[in-house]
Amino acid sequence: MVDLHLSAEQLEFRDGVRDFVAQELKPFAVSPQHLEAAERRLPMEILDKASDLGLRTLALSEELGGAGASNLTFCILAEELAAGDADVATVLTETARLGQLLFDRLMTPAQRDRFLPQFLSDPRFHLAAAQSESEAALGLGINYHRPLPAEVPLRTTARRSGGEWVINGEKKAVANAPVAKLFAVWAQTPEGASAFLVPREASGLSLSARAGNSHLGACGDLVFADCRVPAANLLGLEGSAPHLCAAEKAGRGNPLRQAIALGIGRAAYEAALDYARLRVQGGRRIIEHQAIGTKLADVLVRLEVARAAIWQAAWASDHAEAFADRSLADLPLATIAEVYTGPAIYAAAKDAAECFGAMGVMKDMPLQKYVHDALLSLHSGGGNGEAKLRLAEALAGYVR
Amino acid sequence: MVDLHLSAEQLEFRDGVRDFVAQELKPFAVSPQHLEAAERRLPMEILDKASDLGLRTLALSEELGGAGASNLTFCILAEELAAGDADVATVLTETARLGQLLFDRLMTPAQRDRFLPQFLSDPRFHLAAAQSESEAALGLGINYHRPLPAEVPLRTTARRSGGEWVINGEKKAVANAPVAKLFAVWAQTPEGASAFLVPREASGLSLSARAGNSHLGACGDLVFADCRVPAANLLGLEGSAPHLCAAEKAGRGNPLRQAIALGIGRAAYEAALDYARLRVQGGRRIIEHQAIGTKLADVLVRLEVARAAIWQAAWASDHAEAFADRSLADLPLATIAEVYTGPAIYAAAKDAAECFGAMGVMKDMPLQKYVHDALLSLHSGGGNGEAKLRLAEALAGYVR
Amino acid sequence: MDFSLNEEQRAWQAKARKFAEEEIRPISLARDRIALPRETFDWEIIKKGSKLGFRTAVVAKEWGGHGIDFVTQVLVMEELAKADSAIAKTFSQCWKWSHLIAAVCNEEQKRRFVPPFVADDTYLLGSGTTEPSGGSDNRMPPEDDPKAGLRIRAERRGDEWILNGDKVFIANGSVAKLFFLQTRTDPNVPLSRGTTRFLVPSDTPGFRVGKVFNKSGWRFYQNAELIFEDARVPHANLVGEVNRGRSSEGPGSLFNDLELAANAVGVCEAACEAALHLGQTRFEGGRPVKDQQIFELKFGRMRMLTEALRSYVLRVAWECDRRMRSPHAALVTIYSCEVIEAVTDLAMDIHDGAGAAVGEGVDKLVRDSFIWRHLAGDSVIRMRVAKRLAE
Amino acid sequence: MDFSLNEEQRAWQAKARKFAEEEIRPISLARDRIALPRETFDWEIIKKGSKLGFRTAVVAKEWGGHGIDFVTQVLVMEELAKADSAIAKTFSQCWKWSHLIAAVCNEEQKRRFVPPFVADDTYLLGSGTTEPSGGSDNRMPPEDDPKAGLRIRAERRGDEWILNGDKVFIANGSVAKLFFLQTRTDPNVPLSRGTTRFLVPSDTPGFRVGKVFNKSGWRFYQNAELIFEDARVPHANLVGEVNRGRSSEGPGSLFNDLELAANAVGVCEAACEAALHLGQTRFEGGRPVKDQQIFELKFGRMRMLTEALRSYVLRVAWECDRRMRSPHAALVTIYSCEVIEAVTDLAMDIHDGAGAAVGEGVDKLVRDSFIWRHLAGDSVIRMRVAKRLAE
Repeated sequence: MVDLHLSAEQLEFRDGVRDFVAQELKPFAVSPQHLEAAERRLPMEILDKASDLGLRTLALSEELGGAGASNLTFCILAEELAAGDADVATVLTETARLGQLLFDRLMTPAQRDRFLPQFLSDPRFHLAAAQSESEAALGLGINYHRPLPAEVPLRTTARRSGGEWVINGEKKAVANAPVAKLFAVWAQTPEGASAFLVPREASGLSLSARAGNSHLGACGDLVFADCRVPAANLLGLEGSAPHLCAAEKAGRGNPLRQAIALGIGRAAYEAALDYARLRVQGGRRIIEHQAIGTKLADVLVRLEVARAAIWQAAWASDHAEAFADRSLADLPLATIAEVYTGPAIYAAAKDAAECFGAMGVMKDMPLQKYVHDALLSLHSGGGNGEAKLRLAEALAGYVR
Repeated sequence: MVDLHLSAEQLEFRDGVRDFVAQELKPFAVSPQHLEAAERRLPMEILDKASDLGLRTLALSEELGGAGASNLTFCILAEELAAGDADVATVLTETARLGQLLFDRLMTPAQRDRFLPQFLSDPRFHLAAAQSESEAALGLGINYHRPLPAEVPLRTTARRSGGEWVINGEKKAVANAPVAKLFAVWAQTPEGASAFLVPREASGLSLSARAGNSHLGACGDLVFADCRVPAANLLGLEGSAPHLCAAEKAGRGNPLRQAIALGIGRAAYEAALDYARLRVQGGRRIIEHQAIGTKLADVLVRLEVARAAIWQAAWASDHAEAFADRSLADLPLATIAEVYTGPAIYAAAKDAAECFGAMGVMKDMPLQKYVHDALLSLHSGGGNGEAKLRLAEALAGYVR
Repeated sequence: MDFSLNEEQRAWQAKARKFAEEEIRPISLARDRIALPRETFDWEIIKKGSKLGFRTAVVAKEWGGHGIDFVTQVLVMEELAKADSAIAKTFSQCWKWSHLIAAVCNEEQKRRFVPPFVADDTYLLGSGTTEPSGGSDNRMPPEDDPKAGLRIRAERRGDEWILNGDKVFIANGSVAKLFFLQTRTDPNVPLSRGTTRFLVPSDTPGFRVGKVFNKSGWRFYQNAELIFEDARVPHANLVGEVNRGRSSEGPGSLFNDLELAANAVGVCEAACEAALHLGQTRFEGGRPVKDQQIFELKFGRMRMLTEALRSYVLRVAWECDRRMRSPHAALVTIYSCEVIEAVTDLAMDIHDGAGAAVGEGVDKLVRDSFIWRHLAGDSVIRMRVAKRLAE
Repeated sequence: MDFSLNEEQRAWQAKARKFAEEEIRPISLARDRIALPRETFDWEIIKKGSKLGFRTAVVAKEWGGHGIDFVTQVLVMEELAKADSAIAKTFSQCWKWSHLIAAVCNEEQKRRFVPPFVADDTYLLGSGTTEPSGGSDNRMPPEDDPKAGLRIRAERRGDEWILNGDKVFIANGSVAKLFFLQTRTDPNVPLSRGTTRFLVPSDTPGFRVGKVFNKSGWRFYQNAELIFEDARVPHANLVGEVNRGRSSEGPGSLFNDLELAANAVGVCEAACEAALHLGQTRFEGGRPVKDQQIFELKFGRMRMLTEALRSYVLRVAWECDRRMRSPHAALVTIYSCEVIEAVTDLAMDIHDGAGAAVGEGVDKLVRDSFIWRHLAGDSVIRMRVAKRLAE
């Protein structure tokens, strides 16, 4: 039976996050000194408070000490956080997502015993996954949905040496790398692609943060030079890495990145709405002018439509059985939400900024940041073009 | 608690309608002789069968003998019907909508006793509402959200003469007029705008169907020349007509027209998908070509996103309390769905037709009809521009 | 650089404007509304236009035509199309093949076909490429499949070629007296090496016109099925070389692109005019609709796109007159597809917002405009153009 | 009609191309990345460009400039902007006001200001209209409110005018030696009847530069705050008539529109070049990205829009050279706003789809392009243009 009521718990959690955003995060995010900084700075103290609110361990099951949030709840809160600051939202979301993946799904009980206590007790214990090697030539669609000649091996390798694995190689643009205390690292072994738990302090691991503002959240490059981890740090079986994350069907994952984009768009919309209700031109508040009123209407429509699609996809990722009973169409709903959301939010942010005239491009004002963040979101991951090609593959009935 | 499972009843009803569409409606709708006809023809026999399935009395409460469908169920089924034939969907939807409005909400028990038995027993008993006088100058937004100088009186009038009301005037482009057996007619009386029940056979009522294909469904003009109805045919109180339909908050109604648009878009999409999976160019099925695959992906995204927004708005119109408990944002969700759906479906239909090459503009092929129907839907009602202005008014906090 | 028109160009423009206003526009909507596709056509307007020189405008003067340059062609097409896009196209379809005759026919063929064409006000030209299985096949990568594409067979028998097969969607199909026909002369090689072109008069034995296609837009324009059953075409009617029918086509193919883009400018002009008329004459809230901001935004955009297209069209016309080969002739056609759709949709928006009914002529502009996408602006054409740009 | 360039035009184009390639492009990205807005500026490139004539290109030859026509201005601007939009704009900002000097200053003013401008490679020009409360006020209907708009006051005291108030976002604000300043000389009437314009040298007593605004795009370009505290401007510096500062501005305002549109063509060219480079050099699945259909569709669209804009710009330049007043100068600017955004966004798409990182120069094109919407293409400007069209 269709029901769109949020649970009391969800409403309460959302209220808590909204308060936190209004009191702590937003004032930081829109301060001119933060906006004008050449490099993005993460407010670690504010992240600590977010951790206290349970946002870092949001998706971790309650049995293991987390909040056990569903994917839908996760998306609702990610949007709220991103309406405050997209970087903070991105970092917390990545850690929370990986927390559930690693501790609830991939680690052995022994591994959990070694890492979980630290993860729970240290508010600055973040997680990162060093998986893809970005230039891997996917060639999505170029081969007309026929498989590429051969699986491309990872260039990062791990070899067994006594009771240890020795990892060599590099991983570029790893999300959360600058703040993570534990990494899940994909590397090639004789048996195939395998995944390893690598603590930050592992010997032979070095890290350089990526400066500038060409990414959301925190991002860095990792170099493994004879990096050694105990044999017990292998995640799953040797050669099993490709299947570790493939638990959900393609395109049916949690549309978290879209929820963050939605938060960015909402921040831009709310700023423009406030401004348009105050600013007077020609003797009337500019929101009363058809030109501005309909522009804001367009912006709002994009946000609300995106949210409907995101929530649907998030709920679906919690309820795979709804595909089987035909309540939902048998489609990659998360990919659909992705294709829509990226360009829609980018357009929305640009329209919202336009309402501000010249102030819309000033670095000490938040609007240009919302536009830039929306652009980064649109082009993050494989980007919108890739998402569309994935969807096209699904329509052609091709399964990778 | 959010739940997107359809009920067993909804699934069953949907299956029934899908079967009916596949067996009866679609073969008629895509037959070349129907497509090529200069004027749209309503398949009365098929409408009879739809009535047997309960689609004509869909929204009427179960106590009164209808199916008592919720707005959401209504939208789900309207989409299915429109995927078969937009005209049939439009006629049935209008009758079903008015059936609930008139019999469940507006009629006195005595009126109900007079008209309900016929409505229930006669599969060709359709309903129409002759409300607006189209050229009424709304001037939405042009006066900067300030009220117009004075309420414009209706040009159609009714005066009391003994035990009767005598109606004079004309109403243009009334939906369902050619098939309706009972009309609700808005006319000016000394007390203000009032509504009357006018049976088709009332003396002084004449009707001319609008030919051509400039409308969805059936459409006609009504002329009232000393048209007489008993005093007992007044709906509600004299002068109360403006409030009769205003039961739901502006923008919070049932997005039925959008559900029909969605059905039109789906018909176009399904045709294009089937074709793209069969047709070969350059040695490959055209769906495997990036150009076609991504185009169809774009089409699909528009449909799925529209559906998410429409279902949300429909459910919300069934559950006003969800605004109060803040599960839903306090926004005119039906208007939001309307602003998105019209242009999105029109674009989707055009893109789908493009896949067919020259066949996409041939009258004996269905694609051009889907494009045309999507265009009509986009420009029906007040049109998309008006919807956007209504939304802009809401954002400015202006209440008419 | 100089955008001025010379005296001859202005004269043709004025003549076209007058003909369009006085003769074409009054019949346009009525023709559009005729249900049977074969009956939408009107020989009277063709004869009138022919007497004014529009049918034979691009035939060289020494052959009895008017030899107008590309810039003039564009100006004329804009004016005619403003009154009716499909009638305008019926004339320019003759221009297209006039260009081709000049470019690829031999002297003997010109002597046989051009004078009758020039002399007869009802002599229209057409061309046949598309077939039921898709003459547009082989347009997509990755393979140049011999089995794909044209199937209509032409086989030599003595001094004649015997043609068998069907063509569909052929422009001017039911009204032309002469066709340029693409045939398959070697079915075992890819299309580019197995196609031959013939001049086929409509009285060729074994040839007949089948169905006239019923289109949603451009209803005046006759797209028909051509049926060949052992049709006999003299060897003298072979154009160019055997199996080389798809090689370079000279300025004809340049114009192929340009006429449509110029036609689109005319349709956009008509849409702007309709929108402005509504804005000035309809009132809401006591004021003309043109004073509303949403009208201004939509109408300004219509004019802006129309003028951008017109500028690009003129530039390409000039390039064609200089016999410059550039990607612009193709790009401007694709561009015209986008612009005509956007501008006519905006005209519809403006009418709608003001409560005007569908069906008062603006919907015809929308339906006509939709032909572009299927004719000139689909993905395959876009990709083909881009491929050349990215070499 | 003729699109050919004359020899002088081609020579300026070639000179600009060389300067852009050899001098501007190598410093462009580095300048963009400097964090402090005041430090992004570089006098060396200005001096080099000035010596080549770009700073004084539109000053009449009899005054020691080069007197290039509008078509040439457009060609030069396209070339310079292809290498860096903001540096190009710094030069054309001088052109804009050179036009204005020629149009509205009296002979004495020209004698006082033009020779020093011509002689000094670091003499830049600027103009000041916008204020903190919004000089862009009064742009929207319905009322022409005397309380809205410019507040900076100018009051006559003997042979001087005393100025008090602030200007913001003023182009070339921190680097210009001379400003055209709009002031309020009658605060009790609507703007159109209470504004006066002055020539204000940067060494005017009581004048100083405040903050330099930190923009997300066009970072080289200096937009600054101008502060006037009892600043004293001689009466001889009054331009035109008192209270008539907003009346017709001659060809200066024509160019106002055109320089931006031409600059946009240059940015689009750079975006196309970047996209093509990626398509040719990056491989996926063993083949160059340019062979992918989605690349072709995006890249073709980029080129198409770029060329449509270029065609329109050239047409308007020709009209300006003929001193024709038409809505096109305004329409082409609005159009440039749409095109530059669409083309740079597509360039970003192409880079993204191929996995290239944000931040390799394409994002600069996107950020620069976004300036257009805020400078030239917002709703108010669109409505103003449309209003004239619908009269």
